[in-house]
Amino acid sequence: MAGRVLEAALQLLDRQLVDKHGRLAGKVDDLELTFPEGGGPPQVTAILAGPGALSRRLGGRFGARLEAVANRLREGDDDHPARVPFAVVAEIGSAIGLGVAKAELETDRLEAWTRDHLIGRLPGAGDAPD
Amino acid sequence: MRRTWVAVLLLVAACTGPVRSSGVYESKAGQTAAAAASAVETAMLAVDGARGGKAYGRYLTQVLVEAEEDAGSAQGTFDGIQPPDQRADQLRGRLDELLDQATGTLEDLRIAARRGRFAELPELARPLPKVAERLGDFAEAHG
Amino acid sequence: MKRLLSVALGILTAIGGFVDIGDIVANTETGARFGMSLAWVVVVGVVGICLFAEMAGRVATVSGRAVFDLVRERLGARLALVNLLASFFITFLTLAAEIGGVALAIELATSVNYLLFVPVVAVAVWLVIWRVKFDLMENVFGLLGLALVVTAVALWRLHPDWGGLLGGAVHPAVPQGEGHPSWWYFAIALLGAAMTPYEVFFFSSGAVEEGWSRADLITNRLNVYIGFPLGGLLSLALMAGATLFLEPRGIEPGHLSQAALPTMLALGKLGLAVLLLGFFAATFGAALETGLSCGYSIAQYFGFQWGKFVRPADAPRFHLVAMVAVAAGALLVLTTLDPITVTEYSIVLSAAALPLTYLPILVVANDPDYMGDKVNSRFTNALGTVYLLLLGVVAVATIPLMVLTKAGS
Amino acid sequence: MRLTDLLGAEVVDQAGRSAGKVHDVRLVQDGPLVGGFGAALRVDGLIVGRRAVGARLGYERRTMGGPLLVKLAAGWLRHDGRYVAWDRVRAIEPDRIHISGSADDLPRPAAPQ
Repeated sequence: MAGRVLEAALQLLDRQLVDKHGRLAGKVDDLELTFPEGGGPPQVTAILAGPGALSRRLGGRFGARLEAVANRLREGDDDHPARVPFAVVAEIGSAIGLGVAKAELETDRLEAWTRDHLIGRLPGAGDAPD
Repeated sequence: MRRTWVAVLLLVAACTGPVRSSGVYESKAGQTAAAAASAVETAMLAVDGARGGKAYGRYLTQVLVEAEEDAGSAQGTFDGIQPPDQRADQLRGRLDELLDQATGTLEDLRIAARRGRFAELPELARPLPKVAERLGDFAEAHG
Repeated sequence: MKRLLSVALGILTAIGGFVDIGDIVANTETGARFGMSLAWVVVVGVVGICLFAEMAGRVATVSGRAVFDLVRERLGARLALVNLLASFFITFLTLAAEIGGVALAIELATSVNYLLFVPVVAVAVWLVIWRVKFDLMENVFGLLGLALVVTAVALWRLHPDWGGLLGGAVHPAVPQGEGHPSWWYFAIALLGAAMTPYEVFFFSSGAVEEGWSRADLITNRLNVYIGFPLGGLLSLALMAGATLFLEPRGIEPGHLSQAALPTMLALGKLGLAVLLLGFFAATFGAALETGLSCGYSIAQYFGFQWGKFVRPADAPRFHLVAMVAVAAGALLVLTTLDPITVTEYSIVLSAAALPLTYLPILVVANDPDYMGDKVNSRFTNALGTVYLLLLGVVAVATIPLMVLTKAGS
Repeated sequence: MRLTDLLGAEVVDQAGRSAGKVHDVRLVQDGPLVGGFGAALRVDGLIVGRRAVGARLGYERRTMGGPLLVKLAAGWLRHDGRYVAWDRVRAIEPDRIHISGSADDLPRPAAPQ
């Protein structure tokens, strides 16, 4: 079966992630490629998103510094950048549609932190705009 | 990288340092006269408005305050420049006389406006057209 | 009927929203120094903003992707980051200039030093961004901005020598005593004022905020093609007023108050009051647009949730950026840096940065992956190419001209 | 491995000659089934060329419209594109990918849809 053909940099990289409720959930900052156990060409196993992945794209001193900051922000012992398993991808178009809510993703941690510690504490943050 | 910065600094210093040639001094004098003339003409338009009851006091006051500031700061900048020779001294004397007339009248206008005496403005502004004309001529002659 | 009303409302807000502090300053200063000899630049700028705003609105409507999404997708993470830093800096400068402009407009009405109003203005701008619904915000300030029509009324009441004004406009020549570099420098300033990058950030993000669908594409076109040119006429009215009153007297305007002189002299107190209201609404509306655009550009680069169509708690990083930008803009004005000077630099740098935004829009508007059958027509592409070349020349020429003319002084 | 480890890497043939840098990676959706997405994306090959400017504008797709000038410029910047099928990849080092055979017989990439 000849499947759909995609150019990774042109049609996947830097695209917007959109969750199942239409909420914006980060960008495709990089892709995780894994060699299958039985051999053969690598497969795309996850979308990497957030500063930990972006920093390596940017390169140079700025990228290195960003990566250091991203590593420090990460709690515990997981040393990989935030990843979205490819299994939850539902659609690839001008945006990448995901089949889950963004709160379930690792990529939501900084957004949640900003909400819980800063913006969410201001009066009216939870109100719909009127 | 550091060498570039030194070059830039030297360039900046060259632009703002003491004026050596009298030609440059003369053109600075011309620019100052033009700036002062602009302030005086602005005040005259404001007074026109006051005469015709066309503007609110607060707006007029604001225009006059700014006109006085502009003329004053132009004079301040010019007076800070060292005149390079005797001819420049002469030029400076003539321009300063005009600038004093301009700022003096603009001061009177600002004081009257701040006190809300807008009816007096046209009378106080009488010297302005003549001053504006002389400043304009000076600017043209030394531009 | 309802559709007609919404179209009319869109056009009116496009007119009222066209002019901001940059247009007020650039057109008044140009008219005072060069008469109508640079009026053609306003026409070029209006055609350009129509072309690119329509494209950006169409792309956003059809694909749901706003301008900075496209910048990142088409330039890649690194080049887009450079673009983001430049665009954000210029939008931030413009935001500071608009906040200063609001404070100056209030100063003209109260004769109380504008610096006192800056913190109040900043808080008010933030509150509107935080609480007020997008379309309400856009409609209120767009309609209030229509007060600037008073500049055109003033011009008409003066019974000017229309032939003379038009003659100056259609036979552009550098006036005596002015150099070519200064003339071209002001041409760039006028172009930057008419085509500021934040306008397309805001316009395309607004299409997403308002949830436009393909059925709204006609509305998009009408808003842009009718609203912006009429807004451009208000710019020209400011320029003509300065040509009539300020140029013959050798006035070099450096204050917002001087931009109001022609209307005051033509129409008196009522006209002046309406004009000051127009200045206030135009600058406040633009402060909202630039404040939001600071948030839009960063959020769209990194993929954060953005927009006023969700609760602030659901777009926390977007609101954080907008809030910090407004506060920092207010602080910049509080350093007593002259807002008019900030404006002059922001519009010139805007002009230089235009290709950064416009190339990705033009490319994506041709990409059927995003646009389906709504790709650019040949005519749009031909015109777009001409503008891209023009903007490229402008971008290269700006900094040398800035140095050569000591920023137009 | 990340996509970034491939993008921008120099491609070298058995004789040690450079074939250019990796501009893009072609994926084909015919791997094993994964979750809701269906078949997994598998790396099919590398698009390699000497110049990288304009690679992201997307003008190598036949469906792309104008404007003519941008299209021509992008086409000129990419005119030397070559395709390395994945089975020719021998070893992946940081910033360097070794391929079998000679850089001279690499085909041009087929235009994607």
